[in-house]
Amino acid sequence: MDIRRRNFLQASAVLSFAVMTGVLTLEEAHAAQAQWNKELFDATDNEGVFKALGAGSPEKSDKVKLVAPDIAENGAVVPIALKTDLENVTMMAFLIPENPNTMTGMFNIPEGTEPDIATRVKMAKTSDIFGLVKAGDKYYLAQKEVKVTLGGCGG
Amino acid sequence: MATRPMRIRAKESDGVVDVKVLMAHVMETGQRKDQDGKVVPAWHITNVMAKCNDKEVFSAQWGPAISRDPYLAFSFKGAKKGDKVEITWIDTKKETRTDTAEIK
Amino acid sequence: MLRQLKKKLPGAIAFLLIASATGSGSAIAQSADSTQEGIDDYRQMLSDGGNPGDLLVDTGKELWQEKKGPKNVSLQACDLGLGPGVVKGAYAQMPRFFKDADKVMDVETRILYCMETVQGINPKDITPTVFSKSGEISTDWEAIVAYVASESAGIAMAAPQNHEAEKAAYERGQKIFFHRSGPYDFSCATCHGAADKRIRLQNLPDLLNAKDAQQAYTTWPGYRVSQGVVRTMQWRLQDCFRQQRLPKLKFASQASIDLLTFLAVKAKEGKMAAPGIKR
Amino acid sequence: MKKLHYAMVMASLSLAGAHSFAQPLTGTSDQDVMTVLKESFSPVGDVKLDRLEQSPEQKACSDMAATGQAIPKEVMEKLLKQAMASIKSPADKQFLGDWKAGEKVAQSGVGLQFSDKPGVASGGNCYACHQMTKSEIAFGNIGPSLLHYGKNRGNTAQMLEYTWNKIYNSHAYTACSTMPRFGSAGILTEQQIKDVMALLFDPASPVNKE
Repeated sequence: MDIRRRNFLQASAVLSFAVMTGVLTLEEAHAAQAQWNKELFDATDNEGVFKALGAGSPEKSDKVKLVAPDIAENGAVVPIALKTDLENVTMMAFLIPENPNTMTGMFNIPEGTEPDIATRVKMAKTSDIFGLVKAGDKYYLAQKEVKVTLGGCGG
Repeated sequence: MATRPMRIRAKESDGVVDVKVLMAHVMETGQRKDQDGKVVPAWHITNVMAKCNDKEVFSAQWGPAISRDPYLAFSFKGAKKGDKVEITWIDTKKETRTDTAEIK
Repeated sequence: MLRQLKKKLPGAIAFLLIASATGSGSAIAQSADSTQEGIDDYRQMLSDGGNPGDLLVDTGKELWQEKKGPKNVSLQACDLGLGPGVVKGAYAQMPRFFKDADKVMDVETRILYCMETVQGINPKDITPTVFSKSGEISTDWEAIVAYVASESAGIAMAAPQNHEAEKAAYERGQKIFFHRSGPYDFSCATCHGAADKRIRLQNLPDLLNAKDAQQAYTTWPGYRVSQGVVRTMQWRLQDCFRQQRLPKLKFASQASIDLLTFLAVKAKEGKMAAPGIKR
Repeated sequence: MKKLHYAMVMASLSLAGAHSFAQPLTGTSDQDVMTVLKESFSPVGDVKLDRLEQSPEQKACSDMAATGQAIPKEVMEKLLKQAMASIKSPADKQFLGDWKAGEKVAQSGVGLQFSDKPGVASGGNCYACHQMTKSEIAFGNIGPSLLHYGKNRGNTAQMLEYTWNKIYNSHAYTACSTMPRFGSAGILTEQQIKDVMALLFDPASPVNKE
């Protein structure tokens, strides 16, 4: 049996177990997906993202710390993190305007969750990454350039 | 149907639970062409949800620019060692997967 | 200053900040050193987050235990050199001479042999699909090898040089390592025979130096970030020869076994740390 | 080792066996190694098994690297002379082409691999081993830095010819150089070499301007 088939069986098993114990329903997953903001992910520049979020023009803040390497050995995997001292944070996001779609991912921060997240993103080329934070009803930005280099033997 | 188990590490210290997750997913962008020059359709995780003690502690919406085999780290308060963190994802093909880890 | 920063900051973000602090501010032209620092920081961030290759190890373990082939048995009866069913530590003691096959075998050649002899599967049905192609997910083969290698994690490399055939494999492997041919005049040693060399930004391990050889050998199989899959040593050799402008190295071929014997012996005493994480 | 070699050839004639060598395999002569290599590779398209065979120079260089023993002086001189004799100056005596085309050649690492589309133009892959401009930070260090090459050396007839020769067949100056013989081995065309020359010498090229 190949990996795909076997893991499907396994996944079904996990799911039915989860549904049985009432911790998760497929409906919940689908309901969450229904919230996926297409306009937001279709945006091709920061302005488009701000518009889709109703974010106005976010101000730059040194309280927002965007952490990314100066140089990425491979644009397919760029580790990034975002953290802030601001209060009442409800949302954090990473924007890369030079990518085909500017919005990479939006992270909701419920009460009790720290405004401190990390992930890995793809970058089409050397460019700026923006970290966006919603605190209260205002939006704040941080910015950093990441150089994407060519690697390997060349062919 | 290619779902493989996630790796979830959840550690509590001083009342804060640090969660690190690795998920197995191709996260196809919809921009790449295969060897015959045909565009490979987009196929990526759109939503991630995390629960602990029946409370949502984290959620995210993702586009195709999150890296293949995604990594995610976040932290939250209000749980103790031995509690369970559940992570669920759903992708553009409506495949979904849930895995659970005990807080250590 | 950087150290202080690190102390003050909690959790995942601390070491990440070091990277941004080293180069934040003006866009001065990068010197070779600061480029190298930047790359080192990038790699550190990657390895802290966790290696997606680990995800494949669990799958490989299931596959190892799965009943398969005409004989409908699992690979658990496979003898990797330490007795049937013993996986722990086996990778670190290969390639080695196997009496049943009357031949020196590296891990992958041996697993192929087990699939043939234990499970009754024709190797010709396996070899064309061992390596994942561009854009695909890792294959069953890559998962199995990742699992077997992971079972030697922390164990020191000790590929034996006792049998005459093991010594001969090493000798031939050494000659193959230095064999210059093809339109580019490349040998393995062209890129891997001198200290502190880089191609583009990739450090090239000097495989004649014990420390470099250990570091390189013990981190394969490795998750290739650029390809999103786990690659094995047989793949590594085949792809090196491709870029040497030579023909295609056959999977589990004698030359691959000879070269792997040479490299494994050079990596003696290095502690296995596979799957590693690679560019 | 002759006996063993014979056994291996006989074994390789058998169709069925997955392992075509007489076992256990204990031969280690150069001939044994060549037999092993030929058995272990398969041709793909234009990339045939003859690429595994060595020229006398390749053999001498391999032996030197493996044993650490220097090549005898008279052999060395012969190698240098042969390499020099293989070099062809540009037919029109013009050494310099277009630096922008040269930059593309310097960046590209494809060509002559079995994975390349047949007929694809080979690159020079200069950045794999050399620093050339300030803007390209992804450069290797197998060869020396060529930053400000023309600016530092000037473009005298002598310097142009030396550089041409070096690219065409670096072995004319350094026997067993690791740098491919871009002209003599037919990797780059005459025009491509001119373009790379322009990248190195043109005052407007980023090699000299940055």
